[in-house]
Order: sequence, then structure tokens, then C-alpha cells
Amino acid sequence: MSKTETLADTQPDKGGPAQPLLIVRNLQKYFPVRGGIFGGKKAVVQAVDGVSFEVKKGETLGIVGESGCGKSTTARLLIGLLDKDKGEIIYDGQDLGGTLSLRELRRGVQMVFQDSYASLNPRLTIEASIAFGARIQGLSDPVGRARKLMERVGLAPDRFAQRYPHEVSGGQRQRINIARALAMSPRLVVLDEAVSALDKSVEAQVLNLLADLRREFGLTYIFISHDLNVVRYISDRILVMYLGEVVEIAPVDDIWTSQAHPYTRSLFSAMPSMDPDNRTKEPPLAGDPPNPINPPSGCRFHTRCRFSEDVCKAKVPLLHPLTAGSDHLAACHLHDISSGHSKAGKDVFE
Amino acid sequence: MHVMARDLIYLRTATVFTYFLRRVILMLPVAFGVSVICFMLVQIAPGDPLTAIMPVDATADEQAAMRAIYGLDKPLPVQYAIWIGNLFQGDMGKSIATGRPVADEVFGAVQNSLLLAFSAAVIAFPIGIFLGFLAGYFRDTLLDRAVTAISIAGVSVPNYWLGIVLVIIFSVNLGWLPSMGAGPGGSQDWAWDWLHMRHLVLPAVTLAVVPIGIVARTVRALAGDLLTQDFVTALYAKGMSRGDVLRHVARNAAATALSVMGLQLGYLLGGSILIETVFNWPGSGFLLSNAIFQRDLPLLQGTILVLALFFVAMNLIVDVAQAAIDPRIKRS
Amino acid sequence: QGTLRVGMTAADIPLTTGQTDQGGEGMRFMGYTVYDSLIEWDLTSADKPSALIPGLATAWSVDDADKTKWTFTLREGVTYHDGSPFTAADVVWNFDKLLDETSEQYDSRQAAQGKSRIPAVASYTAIDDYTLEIITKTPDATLPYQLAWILISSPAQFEAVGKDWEAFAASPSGTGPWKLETFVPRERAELVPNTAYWDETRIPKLDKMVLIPLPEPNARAAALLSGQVDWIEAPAPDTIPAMTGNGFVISSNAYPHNWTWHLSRTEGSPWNDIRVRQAANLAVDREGMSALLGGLMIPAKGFLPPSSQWFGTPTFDVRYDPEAAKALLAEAGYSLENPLKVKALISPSGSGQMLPLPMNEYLQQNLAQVGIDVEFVVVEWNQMINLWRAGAEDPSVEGAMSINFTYFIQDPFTGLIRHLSCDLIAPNGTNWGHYCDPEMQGLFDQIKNTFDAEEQDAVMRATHEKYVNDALFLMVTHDVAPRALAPNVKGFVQAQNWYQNFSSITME
Amino acid sequence: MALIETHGLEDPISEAGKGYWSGVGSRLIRDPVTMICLGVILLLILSAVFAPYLGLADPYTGSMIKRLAPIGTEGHILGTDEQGRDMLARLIYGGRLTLFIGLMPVVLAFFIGGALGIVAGYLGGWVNTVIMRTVDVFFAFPSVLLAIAISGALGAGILNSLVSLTIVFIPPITRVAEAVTSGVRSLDYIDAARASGANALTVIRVHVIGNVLSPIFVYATSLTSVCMILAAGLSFLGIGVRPPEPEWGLMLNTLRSAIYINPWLSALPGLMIFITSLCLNLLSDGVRSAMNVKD
Amino acid sequence: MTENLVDIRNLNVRFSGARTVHAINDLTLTLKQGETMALLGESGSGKSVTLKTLLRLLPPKRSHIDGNIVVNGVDVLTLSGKKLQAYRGEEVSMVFQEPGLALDPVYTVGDQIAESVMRHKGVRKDEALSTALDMLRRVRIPSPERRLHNYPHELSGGMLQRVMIALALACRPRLLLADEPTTALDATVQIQILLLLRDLQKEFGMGVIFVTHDIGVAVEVSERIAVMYAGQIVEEGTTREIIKDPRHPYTRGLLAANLHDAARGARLNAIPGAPPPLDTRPDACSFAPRCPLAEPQCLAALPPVHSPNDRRRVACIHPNAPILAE
Ligand SMILES: Nc1ncnc2c1ncn2[C@@H]1O[C@H](COP(=O)(O)OP(=O)(O)OP(=O)(O)O)[C@@H](O)[C@H]1O
Ligand SMILES: Nc1ncnc2c1ncn2[C@@H]1O[C@H](COP(=O)(O)OP(=O)(O)OP(=O)(O)O)[C@@H](O)[C@H]1O
Ligand SMILES: [Mg+2]
Ligand SMILES: [Mg+2]
Repeated sequence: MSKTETLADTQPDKGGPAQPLLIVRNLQKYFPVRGGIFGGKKAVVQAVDGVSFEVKKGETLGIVGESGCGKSTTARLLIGLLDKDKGEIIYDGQDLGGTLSLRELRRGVQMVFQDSYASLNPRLTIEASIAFGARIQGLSDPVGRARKLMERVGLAPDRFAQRYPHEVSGGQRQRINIARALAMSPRLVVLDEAVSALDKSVEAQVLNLLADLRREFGLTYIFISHDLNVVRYISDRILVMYLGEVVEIAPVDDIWTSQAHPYTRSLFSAMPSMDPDNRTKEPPLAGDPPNPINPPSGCRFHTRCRFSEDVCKAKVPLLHPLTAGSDHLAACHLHDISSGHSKAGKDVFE
Repeated sequence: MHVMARDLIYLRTATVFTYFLRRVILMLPVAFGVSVICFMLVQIAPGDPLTAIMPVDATADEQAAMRAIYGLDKPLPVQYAIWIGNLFQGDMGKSIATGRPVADEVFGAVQNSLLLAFSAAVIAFPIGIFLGFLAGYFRDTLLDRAVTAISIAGVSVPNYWLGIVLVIIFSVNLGWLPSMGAGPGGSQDWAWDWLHMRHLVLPAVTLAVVPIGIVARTVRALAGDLLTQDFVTALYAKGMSRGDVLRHVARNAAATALSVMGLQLGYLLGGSILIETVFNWPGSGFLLSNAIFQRDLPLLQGTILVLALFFVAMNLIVDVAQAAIDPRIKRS
Repeated sequence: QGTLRVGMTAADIPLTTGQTDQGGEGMRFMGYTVYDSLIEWDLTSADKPSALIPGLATAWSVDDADKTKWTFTLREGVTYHDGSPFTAADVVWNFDKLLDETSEQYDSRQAAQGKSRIPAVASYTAIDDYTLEIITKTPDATLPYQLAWILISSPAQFEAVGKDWEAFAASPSGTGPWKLETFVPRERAELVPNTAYWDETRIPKLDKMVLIPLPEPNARAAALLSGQVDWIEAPAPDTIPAMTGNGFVISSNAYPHNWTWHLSRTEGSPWNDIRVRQAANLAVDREGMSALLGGLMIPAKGFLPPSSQWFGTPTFDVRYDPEAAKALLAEAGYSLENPLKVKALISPSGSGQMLPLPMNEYLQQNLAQVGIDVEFVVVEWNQMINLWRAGAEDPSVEGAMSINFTYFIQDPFTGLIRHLSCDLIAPNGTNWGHYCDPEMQGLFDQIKNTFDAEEQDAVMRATHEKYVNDALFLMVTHDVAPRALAPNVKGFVQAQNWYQNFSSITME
Repeated sequence: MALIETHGLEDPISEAGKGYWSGVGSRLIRDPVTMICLGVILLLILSAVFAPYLGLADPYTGSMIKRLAPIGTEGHILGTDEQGRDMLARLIYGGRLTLFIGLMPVVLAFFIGGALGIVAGYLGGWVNTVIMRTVDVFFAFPSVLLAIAISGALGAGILNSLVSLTIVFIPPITRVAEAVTSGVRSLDYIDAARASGANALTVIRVHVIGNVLSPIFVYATSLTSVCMILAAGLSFLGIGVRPPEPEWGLMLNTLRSAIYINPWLSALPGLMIFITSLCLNLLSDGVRSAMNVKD
Repeated sequence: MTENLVDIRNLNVRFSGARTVHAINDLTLTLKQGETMALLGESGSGKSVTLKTLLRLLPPKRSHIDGNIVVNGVDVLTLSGKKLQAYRGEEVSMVFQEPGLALDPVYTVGDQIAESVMRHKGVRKDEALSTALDMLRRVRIPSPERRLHNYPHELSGGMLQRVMIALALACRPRLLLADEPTTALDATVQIQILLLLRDLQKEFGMGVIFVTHDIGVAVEVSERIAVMYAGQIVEEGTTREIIKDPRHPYTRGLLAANLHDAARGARLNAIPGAPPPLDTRPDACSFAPRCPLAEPQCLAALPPVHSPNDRRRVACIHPNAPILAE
């Protein structure tokens, strides 16, 4: 199987290499929670609130954050499974809802879900599941495509094509899901906790596969995970979310060595140590993440932040570069000299 | 600490109350729909409801006069408006066959039906729960099979037929129990003594057969399901005895079981028509079958309306009770 | 002494205010028990058809000059259950109850039941306390029979309960041998003797009579067999062996009831041919049908039961003779190969209809054997009544040429006149088949104008002879009003009537 | 991490490639009770369908002389009814009508209610609100009451029974269909299908129907016995099938008084109803466990 | 023998039913008083079954257990009735993976802790409740008075796991079994719970068996690690030994797959394939089909147990093979 063969149907590049493949601006999604005497709207879950980022062509953006911080919601918004409340999604220079239709977007962006079992129709054979999208998109020879992809993800078509999802193992199912997403020759694949449910040994296999595919098909990934090690391994840049907001974005090495946002820092410190002689002494954070239904005012992290001051309660910190022109961005008053935070601009972590 | 506890109880009561209010408000459109359906029953009925009560050789004029008395000569929406307006004043019209107010007839009959339904429930629920628990606890054993067989037989038996058979055996052949009526002196002088209660035995037992089956099946499923849950393992893990575990399971099952039983009570009330006919029990079902055969449509309408509203209310009570028992009140 | 518990076929306690509903059974149990009429039926004999006897009126006569003017002498010393005395003014009050919509005592429910029973009455006046005058619209010798329908309720009681029939129903008052003590709608009514009844021979011997509606035949049977009632009306034929086997007594007797096919005589009806009518009558194996009814029937020999005082001596012998039937049909142009096809209206149920479906199917088989193919149009009983009122020409009968009906045939009007009179052609009256024959009409007029009872009986016989000879109906059977009694019920004499006397009964 | 059960990579399932339904089938075949019940129901259906070719007596005509002949009478193995008609023939022909008005309403309700429920469950929003609130209203009536009310108002007759029973069974099936569909709707594979650009109709056709049909079907089968008992009950009450049609409920009614003469005979229709509904129930339970659909 | 708190010898557990599973195969394990041992292994390797066997929580009808288990001098496999109840919760208690599922949803958390205390300490309800309150304090739940009257669904995941731990420790057991208690939790919460457990272990001085599939977690809490594969212990040693000097190829694979210091973009040293189905009792090295060092004899017989020092063992024919790259 040659590379060109599979990529024949890939959407042509429009904006050139400098144009980010995806630009997201101010994305917002609130979920109404019903309640009250009249069963009317009572509260909203502010699942995603003003998220902005870019994904360059060919890079992998890792998104990390605790449970409920809006990672999956962001992913679903990106491929139009949820309707956004506000914000822009610009795919290769074209605005979704403007020059770009949802259908076209879905040719270019595909998704792999966490629960490998729930994301396969139990009544379809593996081959049919993979071929479905290609058939819908009107691509040539969907079944042939499916079989080639199966081979590519390491499942012999002759043995697996006619099986049903419950007849294969978890790692194999996740490979199928990957093949299914690739069947439409997307350029961007959103992987929502795609390896989280797998055992360590299988996880490594799948990660290897993902890395190979990226290279081979020139894919761009958005890789969502709560496992920092995994994100670090696969990503070029890391985006950290907290309660529906982006708190920090930076190239992986930058963030690995110095986290700008106190939350990011806590998150990294919360990773179990691998050194028996140097175990974690002190939990970096106390308590559980607050409820996104009524998120704290100002900086949403202020309730758990060591450096919290009045300004944090009052004012929403904006995402901005640590130094002018830097691609390390954080949303924290500590890094904004003009914020009025007493420790602003100082190196507080040591 | 105790102040806190009391606050929490207050909070819970308040939540249950809010829940109750919301349920009541949600119930209103249903009640409206119910009234429309009941009203339409008369309209879909072919023929003239007055036929049955006029002497066969009554003249056309005499019939027209009667029709005017019952308001059957007015256009439909007007009839509905009048009907619903009267309903709000507690007036459900008059029975065509007897001329008595439908409300009196229905409420008298519903009381008798309630008596019967409750008696059946008193028989059915403990037996059903016991059998179901047994089967759920000893899942996949011979005992489970036996209980399942009993409960399936219970829901499969045409109970009207069973009623006839029981009458033949216990009333006609053995002469142990009366075959009909609500007591030696009718329902009016009901008393809680054997003389009266023996009249309840056969109809109540007959009526209990189906809910025994249903309750047993429900409880079996519930108990079986709960017993496989993690918290049961955790209970054993902290050294609880079998009895303690069963107590926990029962408490967990209570809300669901209660709601199933509440619904069953509603079904018993509304579904006893065949049994009441077989046993000449002066309840709502008996009234209904009379209404049907005499084509006494106002009575038919009224009886069904009252039973349906009763059922709606029962649902409401069950829901709220469930919410009150189960700390995991659904908020949406 | 003792309490007699009766299982009625009605689904409800009949109307208790006077004029009852629930048909013959209502009159039987709640009419002539609690109330009296001016003229009543003699219910003391089981052996002969009952005749009219004085009730609240002791004598009546028609004016010789003006045959529309009747004078009634009323019984003195009669009091209602509430203690108020009975007078002629009360009778006027009761007529107004039924006929005068402007009167305060007008009761639409009683009127619905009673008005049509006295079509002859034009006006009425109380001459004095015990003399009543009634003017009829036209001369009508059947007035006494009509008046036997009308029951007299107590005006004083009506006054006492606040002029409200609803309230009156709960504590009614009449002059009858029984007083209504308590009553629970749809469940039971308890009657106790009126010890002050004017006819001492009819003061009930029982302590109490309880009426229990048990519409379902098997529930009735079970109730009797399990000792919850002592008497049931109309036991289902198949339950009778079980009853007699256990010592229960089946009482039955002829009475004025018949089960017929009322034939259409409209244009184009095959029944217009007398040969066809006679053939059909000859085709029916009535004895065979008896098995189906457990023997509880009297095979028809005419329109009226053979024991009727009005039976006469018809020349056409209603019997089972399929050969003769075939011969007649052959004359009329039909045969087994070329059968006559007719549609017949039947209903699966209905009061007094006995066992309509099996009986009709049986008839269908009988008729098929001689060359009459019957197709049934089956309708609900209520619909059937509507169709019966509408008449044979109404499109809603869907071309049916006969209707299976049972008739109360207790008096000249209900017995003979109403079915075939030209002025009662449906939908204006009860002549379903649109029959109109001058000769018959002459006979009817004669009945109405013959004021001597015996002469009138003679005319009635002549009329019935014509009914039979012309085979105007498919005459099938008469009911025998079976009732099952517990062994300890004694002293019941079943009169040949729709109504019965319960006063003589005792419980052992 | 017990989310995923792991198999060896080599060939975890020996019967690889085997379809879902063949699995259900083989589980069914291994369940003797269900197979017996299936046999009984098939036998009833077949004998009902082929009744005219079984050389039975005419179920409509009988002889009064031979009425209520006991079971085992020569020429009438199961005796004769109150009009001397052959019981065997009437029971078999009766199976026709009884099964017809016992099963047909559920079949109709399965299609109507299933379609309504799937649409409501998949589309959600106001469509869901309209459909489900209407369904709620019907739920305010206990099913027996609703059937009797409608039949009572419409009057007796096969068609009327069919209409009233169908109306009774549409709401519960709609509710289940809606619940199942909205459950499936929230699964990732539906999202995956939508993400591939398929429109609602295609998604419903390819991904929804296949996965919701069997639970709805299983639920519907559990209603058949209720429906049959109810249908027979209507006839028993006199507001279902009209005489002289043979129908078990009606036969039960007309043979009621014969219980004093020939109790076994009059018990036959009741027994037939009981056996059939028992088999329907057991069959539905068997199918349910074979399909492994949770309640 | 007596110095061992837990002494498991040649334990075999087999499940019968629709399919037979040989979940535990000849497992031998000892734990000393006050020691914390992590049981490490991938899904299905028998970690939970081991814990459940220790508490006799397996369904008696479908599980077949043989071997020997002595906990604190008590022969666990012969316990029954009241003795078993006294043993569970008092001697040994357990913390579950999903605290939300392991707590009874219709009782308040206070009641559930008190219930256990009442049963084992025979005290009255109010006394038990104050013990419960004290325990909630010790697991550092904020405003414990209020939490005492909360139902499980009213608490967050981290809070619930604290409650679960409070419940397990309420009767001061000598042995605590923890079955992946932090898997369902967020990273920032997980570390809190791990450190809490570590502290409480010191404070209460009990023995702990901590099941996990995450090596990092094992390192944080344990002194010793036993690596399980297909129902057997393939390697055991101190945490330091296992991390710094893994001997069994499976342990090495696991460590390699841990990404902790995997170079970005470099291929991961993944263990190929998947664990074996356990439908037959292994009569050879279960890991052999996936093992890069496998030799014919690995598939012929069970590997010998090599024991370089007193409490260190490796079940492999190559206990001393150098670490191979790829
Ligand atoms: N359809 C929905 N309706 C209401 N609330 C929702 C819905 N989907 C998500 N939410 C809420 O929005 C918030 C963000 O959810 P989301 O699934 O995006 O989180 P996540 O970061 O993916 O978490 P996890 O790591 O658990 O997958 C959560 O509080 C969640 O409960
Ligand atoms: N009650 C049981 N009946 C049958 N098989 C069982 C039972 N409990 C566990 N097993 C099987 O025993 C094997 C070991 O299971 P166990 O739960 O101990 O794995 P684990 O190591 O805890 O895995 P995980 O990390 O997924 O929790 C598995 O194959 C499992 O399917
Ligand atoms: Mg997510
Ligand atoms: Mg486990």
C-alpha cells in the first residue's frame, strides 16, 4: 500500500504551510441543567468557556486537564457533534458555518473516542464500521479502503474483517477506531482519551501505531489525555485546561521544565514519582476540582491557588505570552505585571 | 452537630416538597389530556345512549325530550365546556340509566374497589416480595426456577377464569365462602368482621394472582441486581452479616419496589372490572361494565375519568414517596 | 316469616319512585310490590291466564252515550305507607306526574316509562274524593289494560321530602303490600310487609324480601347454589340440572311472552307471499330447540301462547313439517337447489331474548333444510332497538327482511294491536314490518269499540286466528319465566303473567 | 482498569465471524423450556393457519342433540359445546382469532410505537416533547381500563378490539423505544457516525434501528401475553369478538354455565388461554435472556 | 511463620461457570506486619481476586480455592460464620476502586462507618458516630460534622475515597487491602489520597496490600512490589529493587512502557501481544508467547523460581540476563 494511494482523497491544502490547520477562537459551550419547580432552566454547566488555540499543520497538540474540565466538550465542538454557543472554528483558513460546511469539515477532521467498545456499532462487522464513513462521503471503494486500513493498523483483514466488536480485544478495538477515523482521509484527528482505557503494555503498542500513522499520512493530532506522560510523549505542544478554560499553552519541553500557571505546576507535581528514593512529600493541591455549574469568579483556580489574592477573585486573567512573542502562553495574574497581583512578575515557585 | 443534622433534614423536606410541587404542575397537562380522552369516549361511541333506558315503544318526541335533558343535543365543544365546567364543581352529570349523580355512583363504587384493591394488595405484595426476594437471593437455583415458574404462571393466568373456577370450588361445591357481593348486607354496612370479610376472600385472592407474579418478578430482578453490586461486596468486606446485607438491599430496593407496587395498586383499582363482574362486587369495575352494557355513557365517562385521575394521583404519590425514601432524588 | 333474598336479572335496583324502569322485572319487583294501580292483574292462579281485577279502583264503567268518558270508583280507606289517605285527587296528581310537564311533580324519568303506556288518555278529573273521570281521545275499550300500567305514588310523601323525586326515591311511599325499607343502588333493596295493606289476603307473610341485582346468569346461579340468595330469576338452562340435583325447585309457567321474527311486509319482501311465511313456520323444529333451552319453553302454536284466553281456534296448524314446507316453497318457486335468500336482523343479547344466538343459529339450520338461506345481520341490542323503532323501510336495517324480537303480549294493545296497526307503522309506531291490512285494521277497531269484556275477548280471538292463519310472524317459542327457588321457599304460586304475587311466600 | 476484558491477540474467539443472531439462535436452541414454548406457539399458529385442511368438523354448525358431549366422545375428541359444535374444531379455529387479536395489536403497536419512539428518541427536542407528553396521557390509564373504555365505547367487534388494543399498547412501546433510542443515541458510535457526515436518516437506518430493534422487540414480545389475556377478557366481557365466531374468551363466556354440567369442557378455553399466554411469557423470557437484553 | 502478617502459600483459584478461569495459579506471598506491598500487574492478572480471596469474598459456589492463607495467625480458608464476620472489617479491611459504587447509596456515610464500628466494637450508635466523625477528621475531610450526614452521591470522588478509607480504618485493622483506590480519581486528587494512605499507614502501623497497574503509584506508596502476570507472581522485591533492577522480562517491559522517561518521538519498547486466556492452568511460562527472550524450554515447563536474596524472587530462566534494548 503506497502512501499516495490512501491519501488520494485527502482534502487539498488551502492556506499553505503557514496557515494553521485549525484556529479556535473564544469557543463557548454551556449546558443547561434543568430543575426548579417549573422544570425550566435553573443553572448552566459552563463546560467550555472562551477557549482559543491554534493547531499547526502536522503538529500534535496535547490537551490535559482534570475530569470535567471540558476536554471532551471541546473535542465534540471541533467536529460539530455539539453546536457551539459562541466562538469561531477556522479550518485551514475557512470559517465553519461561513465558507466551510459541517460536512466538509468532517471530511478533514475525525475523532477517536475513549470507550473503544461504545464507539463501535455492535451490529456491524468491523469492515462495515470502517467502510461506513467512506461510503457516506462518497469515496471510491469503501470496502477496499477499509481492508487496507485494517492491514495498516495491524489487523489482518482476512481474520478480522467479518468479526463483530465484541469478538476482539480492547487494544484491537482501539486500532479499529483509529482505522475508522482514517478511512475518510482526514487531515486532523482528535483523539479523546484514545489510550486511557488500555493497559500499559497495549497502550504502548497503540501509541507506536499513532506515531507511525502520523508520519506516514502527514496527520495533525489533537491528543486529549489526563496522563501527562502520554501527552508529553506524543505532543509537540501542550494545552492545559481548568474548569472550561485554557490556563496554559506551551511547547512540550518548555512546559515540562517550567510551568507558568500555578495549576499546571500542581498538575505536574501531582504525577507520581518514579524514584523510590525521592517520593512526593506533600500533595500539591488540596481538595477536588470545583463544580463547573457555578465556577468561581475571576480566575477559576483561585479557590485552590496558593497565591490567590483579591485580584484573582475579581478579575479574569487573560491568556497571554509569558514574554513578548513567546509561544508559551498562560492565563495567570502572576505573569501579568499590570494585573495588580502583589507577586506579579516574580518567580514565586522556588 | 445536631443542628446541622436538623438543617439537612429540613433541606431534604424542602427538596421533596419542591419536587412534589413540580410533579403536581407537570401532572396538570396529563390531567387535561385524560379529560379530553374521557370526553371523547362518548363521542366515538356509536348509537344513541338513551336507547337503553327508554321503553322500547317510546316515541321520537319523547326521545328528543330526553336528549335535551341530558344535553346531548348541543354541539361538541359546548358539551365539553359544560362538562368540564361542571366537573370543576364536582358535578359529573347524571347517570342516564339511574338518573343518580354520576359522582355519587362513582365515589361509592371506587370506595368498594379500593377496599378490594387494598385487600388484594395486602395478599399480593408480601407474598410477591417474599417470593421475589427468595428467587433473587438464590438466583439460578432450583428455588429461583420454581418461583419464576409461579410468577410467570401468575401473570399468565386469565384471572377472570380463575375467579369462576374458585367460585365453583369454594362457594358452590364446598360452600365455604360466599360467591358474590360485598357482605351479607351489601357494601353499605361493611364491617371488619369475618362475616363481612369472607366476602372479600375469593375476589381478593383472584385479583392478587397477577400482582403476585409481577411483584415477585420485579423484586427478584431488583434483589438479584442489587446483590451483584459492589456495595454488597463492600458490606461483606466490613464484616456485615447476611441479615445486615439483606437489610441494606431491602432499603435500596424499597423505592423501586414501592413504585412498582404503587402502580400495581393503580392497576388493581382500574383493572378489576372482570373480577368485579365475576363476583358481583359493587366496585368501579362492576359499575363500568354496567355502564357499558346499558350504554350509560356519562357514567362510563365519569368512572373512567375518576379511575384515571386516581391512577395519575397514585403515580404522583408513588413518585414523591420514592423521592422521599430515596436520597438520590432526581433533580431533572 | 323469614327473609327471602331474590337475585334479579336487572343490573340495578329498578326506579323506586313509582313508575319503574328495568322493564317487566322492574314492575314485578319494585312496581306491584310497593305500589298499586287502579286496575290490577289477578295473580292468584297458576292455571289460567290472569285477568284484570279491581285495584285502587273498585269499579269502572264507560258512559253509554259518550264512549270516551270513563268513570272510576276508587277504593276508600286506603292509606299510603306514609300514613296519608288515598283519594281521587292523588290519581290526578299522578297522571300529571307523567303527562303534564308544567306540574311541579312532573318527573321526566317516570314519564319516559309511563307516558307511552296510556296513549288513550286525553284528560282526567277528580269528581269527588273517590270518583275519577277519564276522557279518552277516541273510544278505546282497552283503557283498563292501559291503566294497569300506571302506579300511584304518594303526593304527601313527595311534599314531605321537599318535592324532590331524588329524595322520594330514597324513601318512597305507595299503597302497595310491601314497603321499601332500605336500598343501596346497584346492590340491594329491602322490602318489608305493609301490615296495613287494604287487601288482607295479600299482606306478605315474610318478614322481609331482599332484592339483589345479579345480571350475570352464572353469578346468579352461584349465588343461589352457595346459599346467598333463595330465589333467582331466569336461571341459565345449563345450570338447572345442578340446581334440581341439589333440591332446588324450578318454577315456571306460561305467560304472555313470545319470541318471533317480525317479518317485513314492505314492497319486494319475500315474506309477502303467504306460502313462504307458512313454509317457514312449518320448517322450525320447536321441540328440538327445547333441548337447547333445557325444556324451559313452550313451542309456539300461534302468536299468543296456546293457553291464552285469546288463542282461539286457528286453522293453520303451526307444527314441524319440513315436507309440507318444501312443498309450499316449491309452489312459491324455491327449492333446496334454488333457495330463497333472506337477511335477518338479530342481536347477541337483549332483555327477554332468551338465548338469541344459539336459537337463531338453530333456526338458520332449520330453514336451510327446506330451502331458505338466512344471512344474519348481527347488531348490538341497543342498536337493534333503534332499528326496531326505525322500521323495515329504514336504510339502516341494511335490507334485512325480518327482525328477531320478543314481545310482551299481556293485553290487547301490546299483544296484538301495536304490531300490525296501520296507524302505528314505523317510525311513527311499533309496526316494524309496515303491514297494513283493512281486514285486520277492522278487527283492531272492533277491539277498541267493544266495551263488554267477553265480547272483546271474542274479537281478540278472531284477531289472533287471523294472525296465525295468515302466518304473519315466524312464530317460534314462548318463554316460561323460569325461576329457581331454594328448597325452603314455600307458598309461591306462579301466575301466567309478567308480574307475580310474593305475599303468599313463606320461608321454612 | 477493568473496563476492557483482554483476549490473546492470536484468536480470541474461536467462532470468529459469527453473527449476533446466530449466537442468539444457538443460545435459544440450548434452552429447552423456551424451545418447548416456541413449539407450542408454532403448533398453535400452524394449526390455526391450516385449520381448514385438518379435516376438522365445521366450527360453526353443530347439533343440539349432541350438545355438551363430554371430552372423549367418539367423533368429538374434545366434546362439543353448548350448541353441539365440535370443541376441537372450535378451539383450533378459535386459536386463529384469539392469536390474531392477541398478537396483531402488539405487532401494529410495535411498528407504530417503535417508529414514534425512535423518532422521538433520536431527534429529541420538541418532537420528543410532543410525542412523549401525548404518550404520558395514555399512561394515565391502566391498560385494562383503557382497553375496556375504548372497546366499551366503540362496541363489540373484531376491528374495534383491534383498534382499542393497539391504542393500549402503542404508549408503552413508544416509551421503551424512546428510552432505548436515546440511550443508544448517546453512545459514541452514533457520534462517530454523525462525525463521518451521515444525515439523521442514514444514522437511524444503519446504526440506530439495528441496535434498538431487538430490545424493543423483546419488550413487545413480553406484551403479547398481556394482550392475549386482555383480548380474551374483552370477548369474555362481551365487548370483544362477537358470537358465533369461535374465540377462546368468548367460548369461555358462553360455556360458563356448562361448568355445572361438564366442568372440564368449560375449562378448556380457559386452559388454552392460560397455556398460550404461559408459553408466550416463557418464550419472551427465553428470547430476552438469549438476547441478553437488560430489563 | 508467626512474624508474617500475611502468609499465602500455593494459592490456586479457579472459577467455573460459562467458561473456566484459572485466575490464580500457585501464588505464594508473604507480608510482614507494618509493611506496604504493591501488587502490580495488568488487567486480568488476578490482583483483585487475590485480595478477595484474602477476605473470602469470592462467590463460594463458582470459585474453587485451594492452598493456604494465614493472616495474623488465623487460617483464613477455614473461617466461617461469626468468625469470618469478625475477621472481615476488624482484622482485615478493604478499600475499593470505585468508592461511589462500594458505598450504599441510601445510607449516610456516617451511618455506614458507624455500622461497622458498632458491629466490631459493640458500642452504641452515638459512640460509633463519634468514632466515625473522628475518622472523617483523620482522613482530612473538611467540615466532617456536615459530611457525616451526607449521602454518598452528595460527595465528590476524592471525598468518597476518603470516606471509604475512614470506613476501612475505623476498626483499626491489622491489614488493609486497597484495590486500585486511586484509578478513578483525578491526578491532583490521586496524589492526595496516596499520601494520605501513606501517612495513615505510618500512624496505624498496619500492613497494606495495594493493588495497582501504575508503577508510579506503586512507587509512591509501597516498600515492596510483587508483579503479577496471569495469576502468578513473576517477580517480587523491594520497590527499589524492582524499579532499579527489574529481572523478569515482563517487569522490564512494563517499566519500558511506562513512558516516564521515554524520549519523545522515539519508538516505545512495547510488549507485543496480549495476556493469555486463563481457561487452562498454565503448565509453562505464561509470558513466553510475548517474551523477547523466550526459548523452547520456556514453553515446555514452568520456569524455576530464582531467589537472589531472602525476599526477592524471579520466575524466569533468565534471572540474570542483561537488559536488552528492543
Ligand atoms: N450533554 C451534557 N449535558 C450537560 N452537561 C454536560 C454535557 N456534556 C458534558 N457536560 C458537563 O460539562 C463538563 C465538561 O465535560 P467534558 O466531558 O467536556 O469533560 P472532560 O474534560 O472530557 O472530562 P473527562 O476527563 O471526565 O472525560 C462536565 O461537568 C460535564 O458534566
Ligand atoms: N467472579 C468471577 N467469576 C469468574 N471469573 C472471574 C471472577 N472474578 C474474576 N474473574 C476472572 O479472573 C481473572 C482475574 O481477575 P481480577 O479481577 O483479579 O483481575 P485484576 O488484576 O484485578 O484486573 P483489573 O486491573 O482489570 O482489575 C480475570 O480473567 C477475570 O475475568
Ligand atoms: Mg472526556
Ligand atoms: Mg481488579
